[in-house]
Amino acid sequence: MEQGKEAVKPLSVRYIADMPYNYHAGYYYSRFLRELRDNKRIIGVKCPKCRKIYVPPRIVCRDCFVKMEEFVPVSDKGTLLAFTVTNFLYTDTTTGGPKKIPFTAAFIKLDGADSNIVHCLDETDEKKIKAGMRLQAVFSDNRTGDYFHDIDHFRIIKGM
Amino acid sequence: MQEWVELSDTGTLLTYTVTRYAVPGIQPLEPPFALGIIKLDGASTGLVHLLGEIDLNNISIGLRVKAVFREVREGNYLDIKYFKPFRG
Amino acid sequence: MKMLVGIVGVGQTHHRSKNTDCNGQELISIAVKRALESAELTMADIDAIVIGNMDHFESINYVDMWSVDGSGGYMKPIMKVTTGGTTGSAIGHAGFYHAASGLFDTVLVIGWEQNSESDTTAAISTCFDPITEREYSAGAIGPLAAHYIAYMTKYGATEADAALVSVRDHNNAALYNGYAHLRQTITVEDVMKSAYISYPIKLLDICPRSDGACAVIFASERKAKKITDRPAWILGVGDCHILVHLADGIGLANLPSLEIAARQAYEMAGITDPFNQIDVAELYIPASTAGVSWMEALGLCEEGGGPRLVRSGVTNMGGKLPINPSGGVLATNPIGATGLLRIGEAALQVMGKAEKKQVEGAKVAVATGFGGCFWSDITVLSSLPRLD
Amino acid sequence: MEKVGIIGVAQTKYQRYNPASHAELAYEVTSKALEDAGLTIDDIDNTVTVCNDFWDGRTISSMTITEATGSHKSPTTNVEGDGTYGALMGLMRILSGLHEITLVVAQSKISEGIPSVITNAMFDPIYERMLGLDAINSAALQMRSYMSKYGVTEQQCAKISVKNHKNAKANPYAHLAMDITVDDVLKSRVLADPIKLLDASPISDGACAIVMARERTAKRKHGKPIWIKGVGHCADAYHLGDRDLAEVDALASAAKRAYKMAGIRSPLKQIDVAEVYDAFSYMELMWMEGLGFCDRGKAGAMVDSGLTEMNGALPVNPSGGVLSAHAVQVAGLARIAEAVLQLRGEAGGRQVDGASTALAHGIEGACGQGHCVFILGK
Repeated sequence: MEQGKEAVKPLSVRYIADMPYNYHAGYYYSRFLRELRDNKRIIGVKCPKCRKIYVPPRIVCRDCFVKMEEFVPVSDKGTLLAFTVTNFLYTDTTTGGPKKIPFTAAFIKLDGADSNIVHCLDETDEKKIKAGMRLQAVFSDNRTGDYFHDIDHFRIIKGM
Repeated sequence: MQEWVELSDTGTLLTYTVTRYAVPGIQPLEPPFALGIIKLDGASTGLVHLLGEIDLNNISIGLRVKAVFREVREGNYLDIKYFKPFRG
Repeated sequence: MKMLVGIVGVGQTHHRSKNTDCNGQELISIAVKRALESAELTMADIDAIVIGNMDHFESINYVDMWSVDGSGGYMKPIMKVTTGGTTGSAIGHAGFYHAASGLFDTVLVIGWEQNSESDTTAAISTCFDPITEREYSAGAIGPLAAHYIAYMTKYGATEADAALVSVRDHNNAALYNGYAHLRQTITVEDVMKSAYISYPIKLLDICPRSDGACAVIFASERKAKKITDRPAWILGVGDCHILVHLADGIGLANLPSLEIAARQAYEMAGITDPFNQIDVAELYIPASTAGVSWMEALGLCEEGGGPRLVRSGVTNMGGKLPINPSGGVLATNPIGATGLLRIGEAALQVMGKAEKKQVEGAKVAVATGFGGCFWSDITVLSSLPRLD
Repeated sequence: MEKVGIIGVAQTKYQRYNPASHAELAYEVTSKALEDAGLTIDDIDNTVTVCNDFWDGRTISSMTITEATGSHKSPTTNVEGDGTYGALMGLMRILSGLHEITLVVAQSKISEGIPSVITNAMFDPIYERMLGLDAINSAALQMRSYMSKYGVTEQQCAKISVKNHKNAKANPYAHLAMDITVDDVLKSRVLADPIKLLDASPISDGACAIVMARERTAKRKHGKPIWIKGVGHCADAYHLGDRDLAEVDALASAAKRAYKMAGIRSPLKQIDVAEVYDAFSYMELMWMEGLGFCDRGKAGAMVDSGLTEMNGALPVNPSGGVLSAHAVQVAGLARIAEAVLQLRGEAGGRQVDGASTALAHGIEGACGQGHCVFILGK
């Protein structure tokens, strides 16, 4: 008999570490978040070469690899590209607590933007959701300027 | 390797330091606290562990130390509470 | 100018949902030992090591350093490569580059994960942009689900098409792969009846998370020929890590990164007609839906042809182009090892050592990796040093 | 080994806190390195990023800078380790014959996380981690062990800090440039004895990028390519107790490999300038021994002789070294970038006259468990 395996019940050691980070939004996201908080406005940034508008704004155009500096407003309405209704328990990494489910993640192309965003819908019945639906951003009453939840959610525009 | 051998609970201090800054969450004791590498009698390698019952300003390499076990043991590395100086 | 590199040894652990018998270092050492044995080598023959995993799944920083006791890396050159889900394929490629550079003759590549040690969905969610995307991502499953919605909307694929992929892969694992984590046979009905976890993805559509390790030994042409008379030659590598923002990967319906990576690797390998030239594929299919919607990116069917390909049965064992004889990711998913397992399994096929999984006469195999923000890696392997 | 040249380098200024995001830092050095090389992103046929999920606080942290480094446009990989390892990966990709020009980018925003918590995670979760070990107190164990074995003094270690902070005054990228005395170091606050505040490197936000190319391409694209002559890397045992912390065998092994490749038999004579990873003052002394610039235990005496000062026979860390700017993961790549500037004769006030062979060094893990050594030449 292998001596090393002699009736040893394996143990485990618990490690719980609080590993806090203070993410720096940087210049582009800071401007984006400020506009959401102060003016309920969604802004993007325009590539000086190909004129594509990116939301959220970022430093470099991924196609042209040039620095972008022209900030432009885009619409708070958009089109649903794809979605999923999530129904399994998982940890909300923003709070560390459990995520409230069901939860609908929505991938949205805002009018006037050339890139997409991900946010959530207030509808969780998948039968009532279809790609291509028109959506409207609903801003939070209490806007804090951190994260994307100064937009509380998107709602489906009825009758379209 | 499959041959298990029992070692002494006594050993010799190879190196040490006294941590004098606080990092919330990861430190087992309030600073200042002492850490050392101990070569147990009969072992070929050293163990890093806490040093206790010791004058923090009077630690020296070569010091003879002995393991102090916790009363209530949980199956982890801190079942050895610390190593303390001893004569012999 | 280009150096030929071959795989000469493959080893893996038995994969499980929760491995409590040994710690990570010991798990790694099992895979390493099996890889060395399969190549009839010893640790002394290894010139360099590449290792990879996902840091936050075990919460060990500097895994290259930590792993030395299990990898045999003491006083050897060792390097860590990590690119998310593509880690396994990226370390495979890094092992290839080590040997192809001429700096090292025999290179040991190790992928591993003890997922059960952490909350992996939370850990993976932290890959998304902390400010604008993380809160809405729902781990890796949400984006895959949304991606298939876009594909179904555009091409008329169905949930039942995805179920066919799930049945194929689960049943291959159950019948042919003794190392696989999930080993029960299932039916389309089982899949369709399983609960939605992230619409349209159901419980039996999605990969598990596994504890396990894989080790693969790469060698330069000269060394490889000395070690074995039938190495698995690496004929092509490609990778494309295309995006940063998750949202930009959705709504594309197809997988451009895989198309680009495949183009690179096929060109390097001389593959012009993938469907007819490739004998077997080990694909990183994290959800059965991807087994439908990503086939066109590999050039295996026309645009929107995924459902037709899967329904025809050609990708089943015994078909013209079997996919995932090992059962693939749907059956076994130790994340940092998953992509390397694809390379290892593909290598075993062309080396003729795949045992019960063996596709008769397989000469050319492809292996893929997927991860990050809809990123892809691909490797083309063959028993032949070149395709004519 | 086929010749591969470094044709572009760029660094940000290192500082305690830089409000730019990871991507914004990465774009700054990427665009500057391309400019330095006289190239555009379309000339780059593959990239290597250097990102660590712990330091970046994000799983798959390389994703953060994919577009900012242009690495979505060509084959890419991410090395998680010191920047020197990233450069080695870049070199191998060219030597494979598959790629012509590699861009290597490392960035770090240490100000976002808590370094002691992050470095605590490099210790074994079952044994040492719960003892509260981190980069500082583990280094203190090593410093004590080294001093005790070889009779090296705290004063000799302090001299490294004085020299490097002074050298940093001529480096516009440095984070901590200052005139201090040995006494200032000795009297500075004790962190974990014998390590005092001024024996330790600061933590810095910053980024560095280099561009390397195969010989033919390097000559065509750039007037002053700096050639990679040799490289070696090696890892020691993991548990601190398994190592003789006063010894530098892994570094000696890495150096031996690099020297053999570069044809260096007498490092002190053949190398004109060295940039080494001095995360703590004593480390520079130990690394001198591992690199074969002196016998084991003799680095203290070598420093007393002034040999490693700017006007000595072997200036070490003319840039001010890691003691003057420590962006983790970036720091080793920055050593390469500084060595390149020296060999080009473009190091400004920190130029070592007539430098024609340089050494750059990076470390990995606790107490220099792993090392990577590059030899560069004109």
